[in-house]
Amino acid sequence: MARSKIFEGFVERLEIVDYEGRYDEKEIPKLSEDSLFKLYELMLKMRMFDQKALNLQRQGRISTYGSLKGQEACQSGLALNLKKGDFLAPSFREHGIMMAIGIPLHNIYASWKGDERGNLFSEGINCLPPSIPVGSQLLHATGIGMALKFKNKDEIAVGFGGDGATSEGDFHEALNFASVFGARTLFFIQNNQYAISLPFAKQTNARSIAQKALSYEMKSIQVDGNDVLAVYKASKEAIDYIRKESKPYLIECVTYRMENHTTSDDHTKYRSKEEIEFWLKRDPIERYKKFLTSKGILNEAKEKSLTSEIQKWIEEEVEILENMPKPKPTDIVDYVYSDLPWYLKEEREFLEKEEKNNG
Amino acid sequence: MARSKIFEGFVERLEIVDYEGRYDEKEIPKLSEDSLFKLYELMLKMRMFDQKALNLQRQGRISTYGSLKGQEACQSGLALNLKKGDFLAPSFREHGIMMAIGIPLHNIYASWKGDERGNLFSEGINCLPPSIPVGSQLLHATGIGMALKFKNKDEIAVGFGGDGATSEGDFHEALNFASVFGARTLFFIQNNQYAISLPFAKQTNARSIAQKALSYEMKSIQVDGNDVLAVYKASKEAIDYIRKESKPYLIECVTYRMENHTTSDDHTKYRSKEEIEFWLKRDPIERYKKFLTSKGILNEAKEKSLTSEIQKWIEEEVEILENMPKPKPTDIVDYVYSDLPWYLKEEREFLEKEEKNNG
Amino acid sequence: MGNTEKITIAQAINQALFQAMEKDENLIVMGEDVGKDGGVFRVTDGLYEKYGEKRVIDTPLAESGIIGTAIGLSVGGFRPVCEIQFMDFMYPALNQILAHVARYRNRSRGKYPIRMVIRMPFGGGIHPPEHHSESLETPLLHTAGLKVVAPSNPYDAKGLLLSALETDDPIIFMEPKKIYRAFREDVPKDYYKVEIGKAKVVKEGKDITIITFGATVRTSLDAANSLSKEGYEAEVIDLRTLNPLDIETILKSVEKTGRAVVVHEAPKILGIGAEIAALIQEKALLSILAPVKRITGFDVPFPLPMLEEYYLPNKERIVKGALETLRY
Amino acid sequence: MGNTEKITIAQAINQALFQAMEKDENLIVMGEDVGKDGGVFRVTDGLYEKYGEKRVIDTPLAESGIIGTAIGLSVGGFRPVCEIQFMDFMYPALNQILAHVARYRNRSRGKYPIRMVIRMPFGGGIHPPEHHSESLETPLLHTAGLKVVAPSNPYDAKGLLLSALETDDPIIFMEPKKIYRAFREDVPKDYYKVEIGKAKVVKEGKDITIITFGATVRTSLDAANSLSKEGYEAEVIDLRTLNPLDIETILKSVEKTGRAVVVHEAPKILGIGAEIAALIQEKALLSILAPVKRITGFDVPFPLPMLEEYYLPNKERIVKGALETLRY
Ligand SMILES: Cc1ncc(C[n+]2csc(CCOP(=O)(O)OP(=O)(O)O)c2C)c(N)n1
Ligand SMILES: Cc1ncc(C[n+]2csc(CCOP(=O)(O)OP(=O)(O)O)c2C)c(N)n1
Ligand SMILES: [Mg+2]
Ligand SMILES: [Mg+2]
Repeated sequence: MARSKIFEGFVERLEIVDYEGRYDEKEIPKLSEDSLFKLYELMLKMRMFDQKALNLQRQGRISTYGSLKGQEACQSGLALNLKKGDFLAPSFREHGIMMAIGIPLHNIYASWKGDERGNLFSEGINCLPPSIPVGSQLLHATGIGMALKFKNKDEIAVGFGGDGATSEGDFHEALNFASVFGARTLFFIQNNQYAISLPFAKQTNARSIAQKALSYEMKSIQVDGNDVLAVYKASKEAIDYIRKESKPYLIECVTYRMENHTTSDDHTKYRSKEEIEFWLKRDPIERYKKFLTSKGILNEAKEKSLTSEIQKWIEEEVEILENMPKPKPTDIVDYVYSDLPWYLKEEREFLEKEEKNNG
Repeated sequence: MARSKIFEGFVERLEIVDYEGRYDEKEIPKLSEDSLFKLYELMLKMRMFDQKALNLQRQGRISTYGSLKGQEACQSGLALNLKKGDFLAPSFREHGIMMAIGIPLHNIYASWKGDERGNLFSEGINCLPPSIPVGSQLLHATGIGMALKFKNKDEIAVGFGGDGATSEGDFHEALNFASVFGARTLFFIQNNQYAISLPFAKQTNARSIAQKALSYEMKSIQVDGNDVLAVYKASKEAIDYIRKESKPYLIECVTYRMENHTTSDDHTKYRSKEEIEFWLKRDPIERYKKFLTSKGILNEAKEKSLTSEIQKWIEEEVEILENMPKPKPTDIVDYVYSDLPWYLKEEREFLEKEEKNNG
Repeated sequence: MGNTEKITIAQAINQALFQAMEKDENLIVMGEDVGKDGGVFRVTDGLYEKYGEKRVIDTPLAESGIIGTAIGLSVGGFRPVCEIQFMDFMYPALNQILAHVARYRNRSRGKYPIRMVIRMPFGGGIHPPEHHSESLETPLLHTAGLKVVAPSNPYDAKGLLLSALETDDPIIFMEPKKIYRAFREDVPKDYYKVEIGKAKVVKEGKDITIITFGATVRTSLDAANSLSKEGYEAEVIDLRTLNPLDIETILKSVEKTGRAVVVHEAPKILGIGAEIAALIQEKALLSILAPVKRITGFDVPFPLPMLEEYYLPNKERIVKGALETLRY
Repeated sequence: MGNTEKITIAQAINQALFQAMEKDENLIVMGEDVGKDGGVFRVTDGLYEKYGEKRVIDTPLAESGIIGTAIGLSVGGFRPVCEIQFMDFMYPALNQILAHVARYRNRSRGKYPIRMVIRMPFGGGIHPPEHHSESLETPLLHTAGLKVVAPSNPYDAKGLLLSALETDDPIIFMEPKKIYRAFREDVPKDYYKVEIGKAKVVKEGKDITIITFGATVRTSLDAANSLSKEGYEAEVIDLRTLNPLDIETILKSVEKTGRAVVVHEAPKILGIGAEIAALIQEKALLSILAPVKRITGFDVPFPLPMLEEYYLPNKERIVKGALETLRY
């Protein structure tokens, strides 16, 4: 035959609870009430952590900050599927999932305050420091996933990226390597509709990011990223698959960055009120609250006590943050190499003197 | 609905004349006998040019050389669809198409001899010098295709790459930009099964390169790259589409590199005799010869006179090559900037003296 | 040029872009967020509204893509002005910049000059996250085929950019982001040019030469003031162009003062100070009374904000270094 | 170490890889064509046959991919030895090398040191197509967090590589491709190490110091011989490690001879010669009797083979430069 089909592929989208709280009972994941509640708790923690960070920034107590507001469902739905030992390679908007795997809030705040010590996660926490060069960390996630495969481990690696990250060459190379070597890696893409000011429609001509996995014959799914149960379910399927098959998987969460890109940004320059309102109605927390309330799992009293518990926790963490002794000037030379070359010794001496002079 | 299909895509393959000369009459492109013959002539020129280059290299008359043997159908089938003004961004194995658009052979030989003057194509020849960093030129082809679009031109740009090139991040970025901006660019990928020693199956986990266009909602097709009529027809469809729609297109030609990667390579280290023989049977020139002979367009006498004509032409070009005056040492500084900074003036003076000393 | 107005560096660059786009219809601006958003530093503000999305192009997030397609656009007759959002993010584009932008003219024996300006905000002092503070001129200066320009004030910023936009070579245009809006200066409203390749003596002095560029020009002037109080008159040179260096102005000054310090934010090892020190000892060894001193960032990654002040060369370090050199 | 055999640099590196893989089960080799093909220079020959495709990994054609995944593999417990086929092709990997490999230790305050060696054949003299001849050490030397090593002979090649493979910092291992097989030397069969950070005086002399590394060590020795005939005894220093530079050995020699030339293939502007000249005048100004001279590649893209000989610093240029320095 002159013309024959040599490839056919498709991509699915998963959404379980819609933004008015309607859902299809049989699609609801089989989770205990505790777990269902835990998802809510995680989201609320993230939201409150975030609000505190914005406040601290406004008061000059931390530096530039990138809000995760709106993306709590993505990071919570994933979190519940991770187990100890799984390895994260986050980008700069993953505070939520980082908290969820046990990184103390004061660490995260400290990084945004401009203190490298915030990036020093304790033994047993498998998470790289957030990576700033967009997309670059996806390759690290591939490499870790390859290591886990080569060492026959049960753990997986998760690489995070935004819609913008999918345009960088590293996204392509990360997926290609992962597929060729069967990396135990989940590519978790939060498509929050914007890369700073660039809307998704100008980032790529494709209707989805999930379809980009077809280039690598990699499994993928698009999920409503403001529907925590859908994210939970898709993540579970993906992670079960990766653990069992030792092959990579891509999840695209369709969500919305409800805040400025960072505190240095002014999103009214490029987004309309209407658009923002449209998405406000789809707030992942409100949406899930309706669901939980309808199920009798959440009520006002519970919500109130949860909120004040979290509030207290955050205040404690901020206190730890603000009681940290200042970092030492000599820290800037001491971690560059495993030993100090002669010129860093010279520079260190200078810094030691500075330190003394400054008290 | 909880789960819905959000994307479906497929890729086709085109093959017209099989390697035993069988074909489906109605798929044969409507070409005059002259044009059908011209395709053969082009292929033969390329093959003979190539053989001469290999000989010159062996005799030390040119330097390292990369053979295009086996890929003549790809480059000839495309060539017949280009028109004056179309712009090429070649990689290092595109001598065939470069000859076909009118670049004198001695230029091409000169580059491989190690003489930058070989890259100076005359006014009216729209072709970048071959690009050595794999995949990088695809972005130039995108940019030129954008320029043609922005300037409302009728011309198109063609970016060339091998199967290996599709792994570089630049391939991804080139296709993404092209699709977002509607570049008038044809991505012409010659999948010759190898990137030096790496077989296609290890380059990517995908069964085709053509399917990678789905990531960008770009049109694409896979074609039997050893079937010149199939390449001709697919290229025609693609180029007509680009000219009319001002959108990019990707063609994957499945072919085989019949020679070493370059004259520095030894392909017996990584390829089996059986494999090489399998592909020898699919030699694009032999295959088309059978077809033309069966059509009465080619016979032994014609072939003979054609061969000796080409032979003569090549010898003349080699003579031009070998009569070129030596390049001047000062050439190494004279083309770097539009003017000479002071330090290059100093260096130029030194080189001028060297030149005098050496006679 | 009688008609002037007091504007900042950011405004001066913005004005240059407006005037150059008006003059040259093939000039296009491209990069991440340069359109609707006007750039994260608002340097391209208003261009999108005036010239539209065909000439002010918001690109996908891919630096290699930006520079690689700009090469094609240049070959296709345009003159692209690319913005790399922060100099630190030039890394993914280095293959395109170093292997192609810098080499097409030479490779094609003159047929394909690359007319392109790449704007890159550089340097510290804005308290950002990692990778938003570096001064990465070294690999660009080491690569033949690029010219590198770095203004320190509004007048030069506008005049140098307008020159760059008429040059037939690729130009890296480094913008000192810390002082984008730090001060205003009288700048002619009209179109004018400042010659590329010429340094400027911003303060005359007879005792020591301070050589610098970008944001540290002002720090160096401060240091010169302090030195004055100690009885030493420092001459301060603003390089303005980093390649080609204005060797004449440097040597003339050093031959007069006999002493020099170079100040820059990049690390010391193979920072531009190394080249300047090497050149001075090469061409004026007998005139120098003390070693050329380098007062630079340390040889470490640029620290996060809490330790940034210890990294950056400040007035005190410059004064101290100058005094050591004076008392050598 | 009694037991030696006469082998080439390529063989010495190959032997080091075999011995290190034997010793360290987490050591993996990866890159383009390093497996079945044994590398385009055959430096990894035989490893694939012995250790299989799990430890000797042919990667897809993507340099950023190679280095980026190697970072993950290092974090995941392996020690990757990556090959960049020609140093020129490190450009696409520079984001990963400069922004990540060099910085993970510092960024994580020590938690994630990157144990990795990146092998890169460098330099001219093999008459290849474009982009196969450059010496691109400058951007790597300027970047804190990397160590850079460049042997010039089989003994050092093996010993330095074995040291590198035990170091907890990322190491760039530059291999002088022109002399991969140019000569053989006695090399111990056993496992041994050459200390990183130590230069070697390969010829003693009292009149002038020639400082160099890689393939130009031999050219410099030839030049020293010619100088001998003219009555001058040159001391030749093989740097062996480019970062950290062995400042002690350099200063000791220059303080003795009072004159120095630096020889390298990279362009002059901000080539390593600039750093060395700057350091010498900084630390030994009163000892030098003439400017430190830089004998280097010109400030142009590396030419194609027909003009390559004019670009590369050769014996004649070194002798001429040394004589100028001696007669200053
Ligand atoms: C390589 C690189 N280029 C540019 C930037 C500047 N920058 C920081 S975030 C960002 C947008 C990222 O968009 P996306 O990937 O969608 O993530 P989001 O911010 O939406 O979470 C840009 C352009 C960067 N950090 N790295
Ligand atoms: C960026 C880069 N990396 C490595 C090389 C070395 N190299 C030259 S050709 C080649 C293989 C190219 O394979 P492919 O793209 O399939 O083209 P083909 O040689 O088969 O025509 C390699 C690895 C290079 N030229 N550029
Ligand atoms: Mg986004
Ligand atoms: Mg190929």
